Amino acid sequence: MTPAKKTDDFKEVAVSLAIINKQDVPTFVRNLLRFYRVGGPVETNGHYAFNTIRDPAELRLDYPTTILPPKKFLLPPKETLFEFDSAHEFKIKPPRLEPRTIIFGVHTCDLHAIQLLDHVFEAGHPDPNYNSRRRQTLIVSVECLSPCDEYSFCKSMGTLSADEGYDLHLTDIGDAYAIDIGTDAGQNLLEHASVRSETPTDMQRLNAVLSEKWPRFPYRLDFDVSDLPSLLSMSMQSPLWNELGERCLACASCTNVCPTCFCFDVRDEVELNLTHGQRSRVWDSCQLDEFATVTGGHNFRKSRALRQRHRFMRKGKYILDAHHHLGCVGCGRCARACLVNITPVGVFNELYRQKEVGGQP
Amino acid sequence: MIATTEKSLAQYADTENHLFMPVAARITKVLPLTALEKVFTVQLPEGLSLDHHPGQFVEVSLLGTGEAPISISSSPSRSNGNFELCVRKVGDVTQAIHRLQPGDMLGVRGPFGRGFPYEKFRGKDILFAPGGLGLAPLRSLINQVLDERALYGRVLILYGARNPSELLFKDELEAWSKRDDVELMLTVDRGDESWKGHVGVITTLFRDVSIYPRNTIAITCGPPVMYRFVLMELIGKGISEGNIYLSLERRMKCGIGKCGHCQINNVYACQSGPVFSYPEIKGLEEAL
Amino acid sequence: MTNRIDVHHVTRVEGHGNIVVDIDDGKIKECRFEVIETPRFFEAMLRGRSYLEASHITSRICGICSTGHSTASLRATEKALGVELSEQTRLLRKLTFHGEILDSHILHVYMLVAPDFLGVGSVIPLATSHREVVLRALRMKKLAGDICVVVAGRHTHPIAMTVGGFTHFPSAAELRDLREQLVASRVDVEATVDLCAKLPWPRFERDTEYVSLTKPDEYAFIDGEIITSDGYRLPVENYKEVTNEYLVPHSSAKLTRHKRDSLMVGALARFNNNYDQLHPKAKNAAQKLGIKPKVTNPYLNTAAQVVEIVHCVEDAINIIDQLLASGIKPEKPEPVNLEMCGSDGCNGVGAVEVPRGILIHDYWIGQDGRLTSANCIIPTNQNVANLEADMRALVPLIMDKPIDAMRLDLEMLVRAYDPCISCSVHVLKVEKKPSP
Amino acid sequence: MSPNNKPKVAFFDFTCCEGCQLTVVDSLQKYPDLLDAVEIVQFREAMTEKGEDYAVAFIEGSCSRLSDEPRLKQIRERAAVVVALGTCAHLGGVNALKYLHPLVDVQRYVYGDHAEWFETYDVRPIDAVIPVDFAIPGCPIDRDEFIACVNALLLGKKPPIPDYPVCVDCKLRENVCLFTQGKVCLGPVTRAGCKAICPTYGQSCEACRGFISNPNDSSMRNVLTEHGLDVDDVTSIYTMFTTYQVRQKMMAEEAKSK
Ligand SMILES: Cc1cc2nc3c(=O)[nH]c(=O)nc-3n(C[C@H](O)[C@H](O)[C@H](O)COP(=O)(O)OP(=O)(O)OC[C@H]3O[C@@H](n4cnc5c(N)ncnc54)[C@H](O)[C@@H]3O)c2cc1C
Ligand code: SF4
Ligand code: SF4
Ligand code: SF4
Repeated sequence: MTPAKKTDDFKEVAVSLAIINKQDVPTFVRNLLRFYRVGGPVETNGHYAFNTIRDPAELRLDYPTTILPPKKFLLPPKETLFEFDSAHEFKIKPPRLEPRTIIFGVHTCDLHAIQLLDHVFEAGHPDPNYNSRRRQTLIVSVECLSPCDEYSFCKSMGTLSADEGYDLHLTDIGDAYAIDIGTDAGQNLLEHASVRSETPTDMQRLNAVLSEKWPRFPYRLDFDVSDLPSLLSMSMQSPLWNELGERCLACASCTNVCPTCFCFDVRDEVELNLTHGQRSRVWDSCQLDEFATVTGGHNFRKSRALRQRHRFMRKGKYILDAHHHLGCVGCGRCARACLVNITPVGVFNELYRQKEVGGQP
Repeated sequence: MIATTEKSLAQYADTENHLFMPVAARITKVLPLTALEKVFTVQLPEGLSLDHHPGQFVEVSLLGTGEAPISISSSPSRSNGNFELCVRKVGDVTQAIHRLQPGDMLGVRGPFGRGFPYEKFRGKDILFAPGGLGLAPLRSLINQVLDERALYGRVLILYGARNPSELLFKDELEAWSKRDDVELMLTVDRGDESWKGHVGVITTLFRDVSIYPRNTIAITCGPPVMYRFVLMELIGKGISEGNIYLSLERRMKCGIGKCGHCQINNVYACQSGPVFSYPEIKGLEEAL
Repeated sequence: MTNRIDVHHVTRVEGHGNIVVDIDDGKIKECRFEVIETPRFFEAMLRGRSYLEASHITSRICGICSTGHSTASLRATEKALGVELSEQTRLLRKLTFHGEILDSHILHVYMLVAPDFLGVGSVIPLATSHREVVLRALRMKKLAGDICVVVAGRHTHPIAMTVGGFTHFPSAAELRDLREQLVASRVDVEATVDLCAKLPWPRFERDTEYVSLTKPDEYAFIDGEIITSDGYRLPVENYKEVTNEYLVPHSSAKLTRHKRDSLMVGALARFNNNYDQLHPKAKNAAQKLGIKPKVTNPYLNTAAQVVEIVHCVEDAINIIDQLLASGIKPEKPEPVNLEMCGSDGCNGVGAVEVPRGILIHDYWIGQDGRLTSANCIIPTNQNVANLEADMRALVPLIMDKPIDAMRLDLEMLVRAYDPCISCSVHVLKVEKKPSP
Repeated sequence: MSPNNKPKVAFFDFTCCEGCQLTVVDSLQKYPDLLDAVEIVQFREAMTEKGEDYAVAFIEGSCSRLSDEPRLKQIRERAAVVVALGTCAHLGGVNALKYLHPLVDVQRYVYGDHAEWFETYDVRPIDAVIPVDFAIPGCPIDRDEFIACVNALLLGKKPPIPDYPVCVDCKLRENVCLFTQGKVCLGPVTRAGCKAICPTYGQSCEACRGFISNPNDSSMRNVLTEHGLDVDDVTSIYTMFTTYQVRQKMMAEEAKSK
């Protein structure tokens, strides 16, 4: 085992590696469960979901994809901002601290998404709730060796690999995982695992696995993703938005399953005694009617066409401008969830086609 | 918990991880203005000051009911440890605020957003064009300007409301109208028996004003439908786009650039606004 | 002495009913129980709907026995379309059925009947005066509801039950959790038996014909044959021989009679007819309550319900054990074959014992999978004539009491039947039409 | 408000299965505080006492005969707030299914020759007879939502009934969409608030809570047809609980085209 790379030492390029045999993973997880809440992909009713692991046997590192991304551990669908004991006297308590958490089995697309979220919640006014949860969280990611299904387009979005953002990163090399140790905290986790140093054979297998995987993933965008922001800025008036608006059901499935969406609503709840209660934030969606509606009924994004445009502008441009990461990581979840087949690949390629044909989209 | 030396509310929130948790402030005075609007004078707990800029807003909340962004209607020049909010009763939170009495508590977060860069306005003529409740945020700047009156050129206020009973701050309007260093013009969409003044939408007032466009700053705030028309008038008067400022309303939940509701294309109104210069939003499809 | 008792909108029963007793000079002039619920026309509404929707629509006949209606409806469809059920489906259906029987019986015993004995108008004052009793009732009711939630999604208008099986399956963990709670609830069940053993049931006897389903191997709730205490036995398809529905102008429900002028269905009938198949613990409870077949005091219908509470809790535990032993499999619902219907359509009769007695759904389904005719026979209807006969027999015995006491005795009698009036105004179609 | 400051509430039922009242009773299991927060003065299904002085009236069931109207009007006069409780009261619900057949036909079918003994007329939601302040949707209502509404009433807020579709809740529960399992669903156009309970238990949403205020109906219908439904099936699924609304809409369109 080579010494861990220090997070603050950018010069050191040597990758710190360790090897864990597959049969030792359950014990590793079991050991972690004693100190951490562990979230990871489990099979439920014929699909996969990131859930809190109770039994290491549930963990399915070979999962294709999940309906909701692992984001839910960092930005839960509903989260207490604070509690109050007496509504009238303003006795406010900060939310209870959540347990230290390890998110196990994160794919690289989702890893990129988490890096974006980290930036969003750190920029400007740092968000105390997100940040305190993030500080309590370690990430163990896994290398994807074949596409989840026909909907994913991570390769086009540049998220098929990641060289930071994880504490540990696992690559399946047959009967073992090669562990790339990303941080000291990650290194410390390995105290709970029975790992060994890599052998030349391990390295050979790792290199082979990593180089063989790329051809398995298709490019699905017809143009280079670096052109996406400029393509979108030229596409504000595209007729495509109206077409999407006619089809879109405004069911918000696309944003609800997206690993990079972070908009929220804030709601108060109080018990029947009207004194104790809480203020929470809950996921919201720009696709819903009420999202940009103010009292009196004026909706600043009234048509579904404008809302779809806003969504794709955010994904491919606005978020990049503000946070230096693309707002779409190519996971394909929204495409899978959409009943009327509105997909980022389809939309982006169509805008590109319109531009090519018309000079202007 | 709260330091004894004076600290701004914003500093307090940042250092105490209090970003989402309102600070309890006390209402010291309630002044009904119209059937729908009341002005609340609010005092922060000892040791905290608001330190706001005209044009900024606070998130006001009642626990269990919810939160609403409300402009700070008083000027920093008259803070006195207090600030004023002019609240129109339209929904859950605002109705609940209207039920409050002096002595009651109110949660406050902020101040948020970017206010008016009024230092830049010094030496210039200022034309205020508020419509309806739009006077509430502009009043903060108007009074700031009036309190340092010598630093500015002409002050023109063109104010329109739907009918005479909806005119806000009537006492102040009265006082302004009596000053000879303020040019106040009022209009209502529909008059009544007692109304002797101008009748018509706010844009009809512009016909009767002459200004020196190159030295004029124009500021407007009002209901969503108003902006386009007022802008046409202002530009028609020759005011350069860079000298036109608007305060925009959007749905808002957090006030700190996260929740996404107030986005105007790629711009968060709660961060880059609510006050914008016209060139800043001119290219934004969704702004007006 | 002229007395008229008019109880409009009898309270603490499901649905709306009036009691009208007119006594003139010591003679009964009138004595009726009026069902005044608004007619609902469910049978007519079912016409033209897909066989898959029938159970969702009919569950809306009654919020209290909606699982019962769903089950009867599914059985009618399944019999019509020749669908065979897996063992797991049978067990899950029985389990959620027990949940409903428990829910309904607990509601009836604690919230509708108990206030009479404790001299109050509702369960609400009991929340202060007898808090422990009320909390126990809520606890037991919650468990009953939870059984339905785990198996079918919810009690009122179950979701996961469909033709040929289920669309959702409980996890082993959920079942184990239920089992634990059921075992823990034995204390509450025992307390319920003890409480009821002390109640001063009014004395009143009148023999009648007790009618229920029966099965060779178990205390019948779903399927079986019709049996009567007068010794008749017939397949459910011949239900009309027993029910003989007829209409009277004062009631929007249809009344039924068999060989005698009236008959009784419900917990007491099941107890009288199927006593031998009760769980041993239930028989012990019966002993404590001082009842054994044949019970002819209608007030004791409530006591028979208590016996069934014991039976259902124990049987639910057994069912869960069987399910856990074989392991829950996410089975696809059994397929149907509409071709089978032929040009005349096909017919099926589903019969179940809901809390208040035999419930029958009788459907004709066309080849396009849509219902061409439907008939539902609801237990409360079957009991109305018997209830009126009881009232006529009871009134002379209590005629000397003050009118308020008389009224209470009569209301208690009505409540003992636990009439579910919203169900009963389903209303029947007179003849069966094969599809054109 | 009563002297002890608890609002007096009363429950009434019209044509329905009483499942919603039962759900109210069941909500006590989770929220026993309800009895401390309000004073229930009338609840026929559970109590004998009848108080006629109430501030809030919860009405369950549809209005299905002329003779119910005066009673409804009386309730409206007495109560400051009238709440339609559950689908039958809110939309007409399954009771309105009989619209699909002419009324006389329905009566004959059920009562044979004695149809005229039993009064009935076009079933309608409560707000077709009296003004309703708000509705708690659902067949049956959801107990948490019911309590949240009571809560809002106590606070003087709008009841928190969502105006977004069931899919939102369904996704948050991480259900596999029924459309990908070869089934169909009305979730995309139906008002949420039920925690997407039907899709969660493997059954299509049948729109028991009514539609959101701005549904994309034509796209929804296309999706249903693409998934193999014919026009009759689509009508069937669209009318389970909302026959009244669908019919009103049709009649309005007819009137407009004339
Ligand atoms: C920067 C800014 C300054 C404002 N200044 C004032 C002011 O000085 N005086 C005043 O009376 N009003 C002002 N408003 C409008 C005020 O915020 C809304 O009227 C208020 O949020 C309505 O909340 P409610 O709970 O009473 O209404 P409800 O209808 O119950 O609102 C529900 C929720 O919708 C959101 N919402 C609805 N309308 C608006 C809106 N216009 N802006 C933001 N969120 C909204 C809120 O989150 C609110 O909690 C301002 C708005 C903004 C954005
Ligand atoms: S926009 Fe779609 S494909 Fe892109 S990250 Fe979000 S869910 Fe994944
Ligand atoms: S199952 Fe129904 S409610 Fe759920 S996502 Fe699919 S369409 Fe929407
Ligand atoms: S999923 Fe649809 S049918 Fe089911 S309860 Fe919710 S709204 Fe009603």
